[in-house]
Amino acid sequence: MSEVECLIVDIAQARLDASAALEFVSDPGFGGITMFVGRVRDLNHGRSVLGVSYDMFDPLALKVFERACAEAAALVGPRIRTYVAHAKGRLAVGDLAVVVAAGTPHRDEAFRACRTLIEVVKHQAPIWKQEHYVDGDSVWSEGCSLCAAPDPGHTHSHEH
Amino acid sequence: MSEVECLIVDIAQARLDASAALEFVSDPGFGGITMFVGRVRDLNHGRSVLGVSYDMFDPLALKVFERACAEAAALVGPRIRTYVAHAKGRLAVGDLAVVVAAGTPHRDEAFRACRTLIEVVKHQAPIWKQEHYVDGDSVWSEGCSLCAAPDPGHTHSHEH
Amino acid sequence: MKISISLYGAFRECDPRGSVELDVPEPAKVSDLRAAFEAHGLAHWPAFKPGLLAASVFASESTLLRENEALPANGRVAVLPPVSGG
Amino acid sequence: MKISISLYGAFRECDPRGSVELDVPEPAKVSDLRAAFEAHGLAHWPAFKPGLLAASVFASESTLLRENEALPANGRVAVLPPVSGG
Repeated sequence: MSEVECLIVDIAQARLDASAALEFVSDPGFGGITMFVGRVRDLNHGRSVLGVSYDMFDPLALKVFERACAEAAALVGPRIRTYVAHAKGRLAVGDLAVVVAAGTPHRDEAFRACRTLIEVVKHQAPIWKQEHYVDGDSVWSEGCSLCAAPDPGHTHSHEH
Repeated sequence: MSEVECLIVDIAQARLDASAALEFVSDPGFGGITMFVGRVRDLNHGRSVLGVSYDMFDPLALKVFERACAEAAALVGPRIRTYVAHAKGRLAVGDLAVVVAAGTPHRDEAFRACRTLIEVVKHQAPIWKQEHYVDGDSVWSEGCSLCAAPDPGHTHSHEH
Repeated sequence: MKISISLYGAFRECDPRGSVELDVPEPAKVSDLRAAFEAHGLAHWPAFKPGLLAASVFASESTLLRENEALPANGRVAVLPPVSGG
Repeated sequence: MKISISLYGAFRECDPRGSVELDVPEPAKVSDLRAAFEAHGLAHWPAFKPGLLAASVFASESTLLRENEALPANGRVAVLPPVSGG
């Protein structure tokens, strides 16, 4: 019953579409939809950002997105629709980098499921962010080390 | 710095607009947006629902929406944009009843702020739901009793 | 003083006009209005439920009113049953 | 056996082609490849950071690989530095 859509969107060809996410997770039996949208910020660690390049190991990234959806369903039960889309390529400030959404019968489930989606994507998906600064410098963000046998219930709570 | 938009939308004249919510809470300095959308379900407490009428005491409802936004800002700090819109009138299954959204620098703040918005709206706003069933019956939902001196930090965690 | 009470939610079933006007002796507190409203409801409205009133609060357009508060000078209040928005 | 290693994130700085091919003696485990990759990096890439490799894992297209696992039969792996998506 759990329906899932996972996408990688090459920014050279298309944009992430928050409306499509809402549409996908909607169902006549669902009263609650929670969506998270991540956008490129103009400032990070005090440095002025021009844009961000996202590099991605596509086949494994899609598998991790699907696992994120499965974890969300494991958390709240099978009556859920989930959506995960991540951009790759060079994004400008304000561009959408990631859109995740969960539709469920009630709102508490939708919030917990949506949070699970984004935490798994952030901490487990093989995606790398290179920030381009106004001063001409570019830096690959320090990230979250993957481990070879991840505990499926493990999601970090720190921000990065 | 906290920017707020609060709306009551008469369903006879317009629809709730999730894209407008995303747009409003966006800011070049914000990396995270969390949105919650509440829709009319086809089934409630096992009864088949045709539609829902929302009744609202408009002036006080808007004040409560504004207070919800202020509580969200108190929770995560002044770098936040918040949006609260609720429909009134007769809605069909699938129609959007409520849209709330919060934009903040990071995602944890956005999730906590968005959750605060919807909990305050659900438990403190003077809004009443009458469900119309397929069998012709109509019932005003049992709800959450308001109290004359609400603790601003108080939000119930139960679902209704 | 004349008090106009707007009816919301299930109280709309009591009077299709959506409001009722009651006269309460001055100085009147919210609790006085509550008693007058209950007496009126029991006397005139078959659909009136005292239990719903007990779970309801009175409010002005800007705030909820405490039981021992004076009624607003403009004579306009609303009676708010338990809420169920969202 | 010949192993083609795709480079992602900061490892792309090491070789603009985005991959490198290494020969490792069979039977080869992931840990053997890690040692060969480190030796290659130290010998050929000025931008190579052993600390980054220590925080990285190897993966096939479908799963992360444990250190004591055999290398995939198709000879294709990726080296994944700490991730920073979203």
